[in-house]
Amino acid sequence: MTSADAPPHPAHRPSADAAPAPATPGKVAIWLFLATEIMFFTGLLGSYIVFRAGSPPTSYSNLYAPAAQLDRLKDARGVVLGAVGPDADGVAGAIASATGKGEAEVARILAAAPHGVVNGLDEKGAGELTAALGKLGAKAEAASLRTSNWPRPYDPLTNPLSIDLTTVNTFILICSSATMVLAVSAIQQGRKGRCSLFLLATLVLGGTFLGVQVFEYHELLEGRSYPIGISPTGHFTPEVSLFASCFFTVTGFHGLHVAAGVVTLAIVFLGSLLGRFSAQDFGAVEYAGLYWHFVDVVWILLFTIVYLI
Amino acid sequence: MTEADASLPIVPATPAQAAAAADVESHAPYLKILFALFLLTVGEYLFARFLKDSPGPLIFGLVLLASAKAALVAWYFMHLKYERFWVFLVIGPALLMAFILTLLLFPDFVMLPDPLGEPVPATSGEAPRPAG
Amino acid sequence: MRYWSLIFALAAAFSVGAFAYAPFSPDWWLPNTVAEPGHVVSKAGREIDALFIIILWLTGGVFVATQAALVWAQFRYADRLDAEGKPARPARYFHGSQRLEVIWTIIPAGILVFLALYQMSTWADVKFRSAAPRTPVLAELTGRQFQWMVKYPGPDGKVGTADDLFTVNDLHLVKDETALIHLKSSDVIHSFFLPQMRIKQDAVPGMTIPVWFDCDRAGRYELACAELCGWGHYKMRGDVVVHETRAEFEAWQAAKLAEQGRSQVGEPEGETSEGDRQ
Amino acid sequence: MSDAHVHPRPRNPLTRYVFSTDHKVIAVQFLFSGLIFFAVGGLLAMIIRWQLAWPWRPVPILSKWLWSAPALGGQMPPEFYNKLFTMHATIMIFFVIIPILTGAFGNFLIPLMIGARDMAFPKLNMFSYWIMWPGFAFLLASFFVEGGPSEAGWTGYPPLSTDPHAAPGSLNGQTYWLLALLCAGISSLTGSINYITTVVMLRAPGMKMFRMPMTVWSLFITALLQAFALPVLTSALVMQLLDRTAGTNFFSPVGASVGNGPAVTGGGAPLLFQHLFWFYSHPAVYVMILPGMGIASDVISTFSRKPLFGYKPMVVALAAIAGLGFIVWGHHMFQSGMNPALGATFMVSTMMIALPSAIKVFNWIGTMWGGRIQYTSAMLNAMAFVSMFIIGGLSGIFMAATPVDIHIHDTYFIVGHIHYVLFGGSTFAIFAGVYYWFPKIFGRTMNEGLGKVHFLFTFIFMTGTFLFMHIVGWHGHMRRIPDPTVYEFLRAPGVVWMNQFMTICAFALGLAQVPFVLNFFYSLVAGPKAEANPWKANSLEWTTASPPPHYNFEDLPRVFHAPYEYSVPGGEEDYLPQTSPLPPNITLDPVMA
Repeated sequence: MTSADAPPHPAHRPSADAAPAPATPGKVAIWLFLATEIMFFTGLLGSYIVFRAGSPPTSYSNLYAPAAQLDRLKDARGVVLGAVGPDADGVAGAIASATGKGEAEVARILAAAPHGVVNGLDEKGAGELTAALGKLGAKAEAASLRTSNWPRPYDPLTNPLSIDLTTVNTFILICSSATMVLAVSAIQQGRKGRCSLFLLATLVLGGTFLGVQVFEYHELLEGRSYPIGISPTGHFTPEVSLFASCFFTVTGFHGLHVAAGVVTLAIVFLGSLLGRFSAQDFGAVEYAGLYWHFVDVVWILLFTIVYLI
Repeated sequence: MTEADASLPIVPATPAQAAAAADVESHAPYLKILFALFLLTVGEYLFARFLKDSPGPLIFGLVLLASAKAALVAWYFMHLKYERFWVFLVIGPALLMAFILTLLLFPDFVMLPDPLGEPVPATSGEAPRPAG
Repeated sequence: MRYWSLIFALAAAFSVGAFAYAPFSPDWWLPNTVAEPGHVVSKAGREIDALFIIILWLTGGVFVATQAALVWAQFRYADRLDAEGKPARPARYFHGSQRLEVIWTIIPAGILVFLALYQMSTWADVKFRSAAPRTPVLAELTGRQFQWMVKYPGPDGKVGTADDLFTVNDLHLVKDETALIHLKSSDVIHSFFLPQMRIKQDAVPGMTIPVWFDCDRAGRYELACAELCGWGHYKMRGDVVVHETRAEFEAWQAAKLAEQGRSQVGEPEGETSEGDRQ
Repeated sequence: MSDAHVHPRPRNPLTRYVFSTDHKVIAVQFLFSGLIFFAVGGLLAMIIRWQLAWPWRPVPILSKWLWSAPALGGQMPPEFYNKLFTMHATIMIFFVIIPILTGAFGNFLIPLMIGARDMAFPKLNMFSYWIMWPGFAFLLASFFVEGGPSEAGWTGYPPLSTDPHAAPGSLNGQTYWLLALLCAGISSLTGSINYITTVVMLRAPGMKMFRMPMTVWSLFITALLQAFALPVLTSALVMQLLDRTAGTNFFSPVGASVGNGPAVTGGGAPLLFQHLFWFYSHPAVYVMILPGMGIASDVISTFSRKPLFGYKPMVVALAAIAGLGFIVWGHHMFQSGMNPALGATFMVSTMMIALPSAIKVFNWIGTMWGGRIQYTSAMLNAMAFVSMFIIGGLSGIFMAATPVDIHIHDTYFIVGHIHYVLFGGSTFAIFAGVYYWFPKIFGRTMNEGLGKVHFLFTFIFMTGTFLFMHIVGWHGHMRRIPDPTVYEFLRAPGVVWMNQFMTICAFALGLAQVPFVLNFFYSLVAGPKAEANPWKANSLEWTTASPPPHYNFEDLPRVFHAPYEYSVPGGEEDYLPQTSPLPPNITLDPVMA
């Protein structure tokens, strides 16, 4: 039913003598729905884009407390702890004595290795601590802790997101889009078994995508400990920074859409198993497909904007 | 049509329909598109990996690649290629308004005015912004 | 039947009458000082008032014309029955007039474009940063629930140093000198509103916005908060005192500074407590 | 008939009257819940006016059970005043005007006027009504949570709305408010998708787009406005909700803290909410007035017994208002700290939007010109719509002019403007619509005498209530303050007098609704039975019985022309239903009709 000349789906055919109808009601409605979804994601992604593009240094930094005078800290130094080495207690003691940090905070720095960041040092202090840690067998180097406007991709000190994992996940979602269109194409030719098979594949791929995202959320929220440049608490939660807020809101709402899509697909799949659809009547498969592709398109843009840029 | 003959392929009524049906039937375009999407994804990955320190080309290239991917999915998988004009009447305004909304947010959140302070000489250059 | 049109005529006449009477009563007109109800104290205020009056005349004319046409149509074309109970007059059958549509599209369009362009320069003078006076900042004004905190630079001419002078709800400036203030908010959105000087600008947390205005009459004026900011919004009122001469202003500032030094108060005194509400 | 939407009329009263998928029943449900909330919102307005006229004087009876503060001697706490106007606006906008205009009139009229048997998706239609109920529940429940209902104004600007330390109403009430609005938003969205699809797909044979009545056109364009703008508000509300509950930082600047609250990480911008909010809420203003324009057009043409003046220009003007409506939202933010250059841009687009509105007014007067005007209650209300909309439209020009807006922004001038548009405009249109279609909806006729009494007093006291808001407004009277006498310039006897005058008129305006309520309910049960076409009107809904049968039409009607062929020369009657062909000697002007 993709041809311009094809008749509308019989089940939804408007009265025969009606004014020439451009399509079926279902199709008009699903495209309208997608238009509203475009506007909804514009609200979220547009906000992200302008925040991302326009945030002055003052609006994003977790290396320092919210009220810190960032211009004065422009070239502050710190020590990046690459590996703790054999003498964890010694390392902890050295850091504590050099910075006066409490036990819990030092423990977090150690846990964040290989990206543990010791901040609050001047150039001299950083050099001394690096030397001391080197003696204890730890891997450490003094580094500039220049405030970062916004987390940069591939910068483990500011960005907790795993691009490698998500690239794979992106491709999984794209594959699910392909299987979806194959399912629609199969039912258009009346090949019901093949349609069910492709629907099942889509369902599985969509579920995998969701699973990976849940895993990613788990890692971010509590699974791992991140350096202080990402979060002062060690975990990447929505309240730690504007980036975290945007990340969780945007990917969370996309995830909700995927979840809704998976539920819809499951229902369509059941209907397909029960033989509900045929070459003449496949509206539900097609509409579910359109929604699924839309979710895929949103992810393609979101992946680029949120993860890669 | 009964359930029994529903599994048979439909006999196209017109040449146009026949061409369209042939287009839909063959899976080759879909798999080709999938392959193109794969290449683009890999391209994006590599692009982001190797250009991560030059924001200008990075953003330009990635937006281009992402738009190409999104367009491929919409054009072939969502069948925009085969759709009539009315679909563009629905999607077009939405995209236009999305663009206008984002664009009109720029003056307030991106093109920030110079920081206030005591009367600054015209060439303030790379003066650090005051905090807080 | 046709006399229903009189109700519409009366409502329109009542509206026109109220608006026409307004300039003759200081309580009904744009706010000015009581002693001198015809005088607008600030330069921007005079420009804004002039624009206001232009628009008032213009819309007033359009209002009278359209209401007159409406009432006339209502009166003249009311359905009337003849002795036999049939309509005395048939309705005219026409679908519109292309010429009229063009005329009443182009004329208002011209007027509106003119109005929009005519406003631009005043708007730019009052708000564009490029138009800000190149003078030292008079004070930094921070809105917070529910008071205006004023920070003057003090003797060293810089805000944010130890010798700053703090006042609460008390903004002082000098007659005929353009005052430049930096507007901030420390909690929610407030709005800096000087009714007599026709100045309004929201104070937004996280932003510093320059506001400038002048006043050509010494005296005391009122500063209001015009943006809802919580339960005490209605009483977030401040005084604006305009000094006759710079010397008088400096004397006031010196006295205040001395007082501040004596009481060892670096921070604004006297937070309004919950019990103070009316 | 191959129509897929014909289904047997349910016998079970529960599915017939409550969980009904019939668009007519859903319309009546929207109408009743809207009118009930109208009464609630109106009462809130009365208390607001009382406080403004006689600040801090205890309200008889109500002060005892609305706010129990014996320590204050029955005085209204100022935060309670904030809650009053917040809830008044929220209820009136999201639970009265939009549901009645789009929900009630949209549901009832769209299928009937285009000759369809029902909406395209009857079940979705039912959903769009019942999703309002969680909204009602959240809104009413917010009165009983700790801190009381929202008090951040209907605009809900952060940080006042997001920080629980900023106001008692931001403790929990604001969350309920957001959830209520989200429910109302979902209702509007599903409704508008349904309306658009119905209009596009289910028109009767011969019903071309340019043969649809103005009411359908206006509801169609309104639905488009909602479909494209509302999702942005949804995203803004969601972000505010997350700011409040999940600790996100969208709308708080770096290190923001309010009152004694702790500092948040921040990094966001309060202005962003305003942008996203007004991107919807300015088009929402048109959502509230466009259907009124459609209703007024139909009523005025019918009771002038004359074709609508410039049918196609009217449609183009509607579309122009809607299109321009998307690029004018910034005029709500001229003083908000928005980039002033952006303000200049928005001023030009805002000025331009006055143009199609002016064209519509001229066309309405042109429609009456040369007609045979019948002064029914519906017509009187429609004419009041035109008359009052002129004031509402003209006062808008003051705000569009950025320099003048500096002075009148956030004053009672704005309040006067919005009430002239929403009361003088939308509400009169609602009354006109109710008087006009009551016979069709309920099959009984309303009492004309009571209707005229209702109109007379409503019109007079509406002017008395809202006219002086302009004057106190340009005198500098800020909006949203419970006690103007704090300020010296608002303590002037003239201002106090105007405040008291407005309050007395407002009470009278409230009382003036009593004849309407009596008329409505009396006619509902005991009004004379209505004929199929009591007004001798042309559009399709009058070709079927009153009230229409379950499938609306025995046979789908065939349409020959637009519904404005009144007083066609040579005709026997002075009207020509859309189902009758035009006489052969008549040719229509292709540009105008």
